[in-house]
Formats: sequence, C-alpha cells, structure tokens
Amino acid sequence: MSIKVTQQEAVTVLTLTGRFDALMSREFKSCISGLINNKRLYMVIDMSSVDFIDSSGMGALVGGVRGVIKEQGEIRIAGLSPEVQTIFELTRLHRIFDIYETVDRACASFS
Amino acid sequence: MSIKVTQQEAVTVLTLTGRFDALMSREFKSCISGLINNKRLYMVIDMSSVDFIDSSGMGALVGGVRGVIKEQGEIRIAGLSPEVQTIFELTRLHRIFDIYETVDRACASFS
Amino acid sequence: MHYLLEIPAALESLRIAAPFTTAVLQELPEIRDRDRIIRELTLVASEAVTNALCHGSVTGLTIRLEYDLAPDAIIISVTDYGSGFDLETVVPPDLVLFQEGGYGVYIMKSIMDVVSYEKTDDGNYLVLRKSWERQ
Amino acid sequence: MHYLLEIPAALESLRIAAPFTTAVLQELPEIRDRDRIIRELTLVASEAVTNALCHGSVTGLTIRLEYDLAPDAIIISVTDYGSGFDLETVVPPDLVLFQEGGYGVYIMKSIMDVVSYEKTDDGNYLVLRKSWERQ
Ligand SMILES: Nc1ncnc2c1ncn2[C@@H]1O[C@H](COP(=O)(O)OP(=O)(O)O)[C@@H](O)[C@H]1O
Ligand SMILES: Nc1ncnc2c1ncn2[C@@H]1O[C@H](COP(=O)(O)OP(=O)(O)O)[C@@H](O)[C@H]1O
Repeated sequence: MSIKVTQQEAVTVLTLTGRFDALMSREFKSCISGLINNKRLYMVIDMSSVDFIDSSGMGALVGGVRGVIKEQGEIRIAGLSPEVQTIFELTRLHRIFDIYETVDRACASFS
Repeated sequence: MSIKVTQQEAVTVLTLTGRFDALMSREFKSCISGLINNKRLYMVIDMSSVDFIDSSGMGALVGGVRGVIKEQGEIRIAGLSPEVQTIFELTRLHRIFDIYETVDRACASFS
Repeated sequence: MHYLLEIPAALESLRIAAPFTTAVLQELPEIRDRDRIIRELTLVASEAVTNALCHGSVTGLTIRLEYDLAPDAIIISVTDYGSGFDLETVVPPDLVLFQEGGYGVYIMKSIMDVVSYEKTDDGNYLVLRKSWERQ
Repeated sequence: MHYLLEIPAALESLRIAAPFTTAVLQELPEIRDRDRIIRELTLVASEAVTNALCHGSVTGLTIRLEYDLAPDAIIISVTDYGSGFDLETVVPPDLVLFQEGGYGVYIMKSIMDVVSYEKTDDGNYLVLRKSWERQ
C-alpha cells in the first residue's frame, strides 16, 4: 500500500498502489488535505495499480472530491481496473467522479 | 507454487516457482520419479524463481539427486537466489549439488 | 475446513487480515463465477473486519476472523469485544446523497445470503453466509 | 502484539500459514539486519509448522501458530494435538551424510535463542524465541 505524489505541470498526480482500504484511506485523506493547504487544487488519482477497494476507500475518494471542489479545485480519476467495479456498482458512487481511461487523458483534460 | 517441465534437447528442465516447502516437495518427488520412469535422466532444476526453501525442499532435492544418480543420470541446479542461502549454509547440503549460475550454462555442461 | 485468525484490535491489523483472507479464499473449490465470488467475499470480509476494528475496538483487546469453508458455502464470522450495536436498526445508505460512509452493512447484506449478529458473553458475533451451486 | 492462527492439521494448511507468517514478519521494527532476520524467522516458522502438520497431526484436528512481537524480540509458538515427542533426544543431523531429513529442530536451535517444548493437557507447545538489539 503506497501513495506517490508527482507534479505534471499544473496537475498533481496521486498514484495509489495496493489495497485501498481503511489504512490507505487514512493516508489518502491526510495527503489530500496537505495538497489543498499547499493550493495544489488540480489532481488526478491514478487507480490503475489499486487491486482492491472497499467502502473506506470509496468514502475517502468522495471526501477528497468534496474537499477539493469546496476550494474551487478539481479531482479526476484514472485507470479503474475491473477489481474495483463491484463496489462502484453497489454504492453507485462512480457517478460523483470524473473518470478517465488513463492518467495522460485525465491530465490533458485540464488544459 | 508450481513446477514446469520442459525439454531442451536431451536435457529436461524443471522450473520451480514460489515456495519450495513440504507441499512443493511432494510434487517435486512425484515429478522426478515420473521422469526417471520415462528414462529422462538428465535434468536441470531451475531455482531462479524459488523465493523460499526449507529443509523439506532441500531434502527433496537431495533425494532427487540420489534417485537420478542411482539410474546413471545427472541432476544440475541453476539460479540459486540469495533467499535460499540461509539453509544451504546451515545444512551444508550445497556440497552434494552441481550448481550452475544459469539454466543455459547448466544445460550446456551436459554436452 | 475451519480457519481462525486472532489479531490486535487496531486498524494496522488489516495488514494481517487481508493476506489471510486472500489465502483462505484461494481454497474455494472450482465453482462457477469463482473469480467474481472471491472478489465479493474479499470486499465483505474487509467491511466486516474494518467495522470490528473501528467500531468494535477497545485498545488492548483483539478481534477474531473465522472462515468455515464447505464445498457449497462459506461462513465468515467476525467477533469483537466492543460495546456492540443493533444490526436491525442500521439504515441503508441513501444512494443519491453520495455519503462518505455507512455502506458496510449494506454491502454485506447485498452480497451475502445471511447476515446475523449476536451479542454474547464472549463478544459480539457477526456471521455472514453465502452458498453457491456445488459443482 | 499478539497474532494467532488456527488451521486444519493438514499439509495444505501451509498455503495459509505461509502468507500469515510473511505478513506478521513485515511488522518487525526497523532493526539491524532486518532482512536476514526475517529470512531466518520465515525458515524457522516453516520448519516448526511443517513438523506440527506432519508429525503432530491427527486428521480432523487443528494446529495453532502464534507470534508475539515485541520491539526487541519475537516469540513463535506452535501448538499441536498429536502424540508429542522428546525435544531433548532429537539428535542433530550428521552434516557429512547428506541426510534427506532431520534438519528441522537443528535449524530452529541454530537460529533461535530459546527452543522449548512442553506437553500439556491442552496440546504440545513448542516455543521459539529470538531477540535483537533494540534500535
Ligand atoms: N462491529 C461493530 N461494533 C459496533 N458498532 C458497529 C459495528 N459494525 C457496525 N457498527 C455500527 O453500524 C454502523 C453502520 O456500519 P456500516 O454500514 O459498516 O457503515 P460505517 O462503518 O461506514 O459507518 C456504524 O456506523 C456503527 O455505528
Ligand atoms: N510436532 C512434533 N510432533 C511429534 N514429533 C515431532 C514433532 N516435531 C518433531 N518431531 C520428531 O522429531 C524428529 C526430528 O524433527 P526434525 O529435526 O524437524 O526433522 P524431520 O522432521 O525432518 O524428521 C522428527 O522426525 C519427529 O520424530
């Protein structure tokens, strides 16, 4: 489980690896609030290496979207693998996200 | 944990993957006796994808060497990773093996 | 087959419970839709264990995660030693509100055939059962 | 931290015990020679569990694997419900004979600081302890 933060011009990319459960949610939330504090308000969440997500992870994503929008920023999500589909279907939370196939497309969409 | 058997000209290569513990030993032993029965008596054991070996695995290797030599065959071992060193040092069983750096070198040594 | 894990009641224990769950679910027989069922059971187990660790957790205590695997069914049970709750009064999430939480029990009920919860002298005992066609 | 696993007394249970061990040993603190110590403890655990499953095993019964992790030491304990044996009379392997077996107890004693074994009413209890310099 890890979160890597890289800057691609104006866009901050968060690459999540491993299980997006309550442990990663804890890190994800503090990571997002750190970025908001530093006025990094355009983010792409790269989920392509997330092999599992539960409702804690989904909740953290929703909270992240809300927090960033409140500060007039934007979060986009890229690289959803089939492993994460089950919970998207059950919670129907995918409707709150801006979803792109790849990180590159998500980054490009900002310009 | 898996054992893949391939034929490289006169030499049979057994590629072991995963943990070489009592479970793999059981498979390894039946695999070796099958090969002996079929008069496949020149073997290379590719250990490069073995990430763990315990005394059951070592015992199965020693038994394999003995069984093949008894039938005038030969077993050579290739690709020992650092993960397997601990037990080699403790049991000193490496002295019974013909060890090569790579499968190719081990195969070439037969000709 | 019965598999039992007992771990400290702290969120960090997810690092132990998750690979345990993965390993046990690999023992599922070759049934139809096996991969999907494994994915769903992995999710349910994570929800149940996380609830036990977060809500049912008192530092210094433990939780237990058990799997009973039969050819045609699995029972997941989770025991915690917290103050417990009333499963029947948990309201399902309102799916148009985009809540950040409150999905765990709903997910369990959506995926499993039986979800039951019992407060006993020896802890709070959540039992989750799912069966499939025997092959 | 205390972690407990209970599994059926069958060799196939290695598929559950091994990832459990891997996960628990990842919790070791950042000590000197951490990787080597983890490799050695992985080996010792495999030897102890395999013995319990092979020699100490009666079908239908279980074995227990426990880890007690402190900042400066680990205790691995394995309980089986077989007929037991006498640890003191196990002869170390003759390293020039290239034996195929008989290395398990010798490996445990070589790597661990304490190896003790006790037959109790509640099973045979093998306790293995290793400590390291606290960092
Ligand atoms: N093991 C438990 N011990 C105590 N309370 C629990 C437990 N599991 C669930 N609950 C209660 O039920 C509520 C609903 O749980 P759940 O549907 O998983 O959503 P969430 O955990 O996101 O709140 C929790 O908020 C909590 O109050
Ligand atoms: N848990 C156990 N229950 C009963 N007997 C055991 C147990 N562990 C070890 N033994 C006995 O001790 C002997 C030596 O064990 P070990 O050194 O691990 O070598 P091996 O298992 O290869 O024979 C075994 O052959 C067995 O007779």
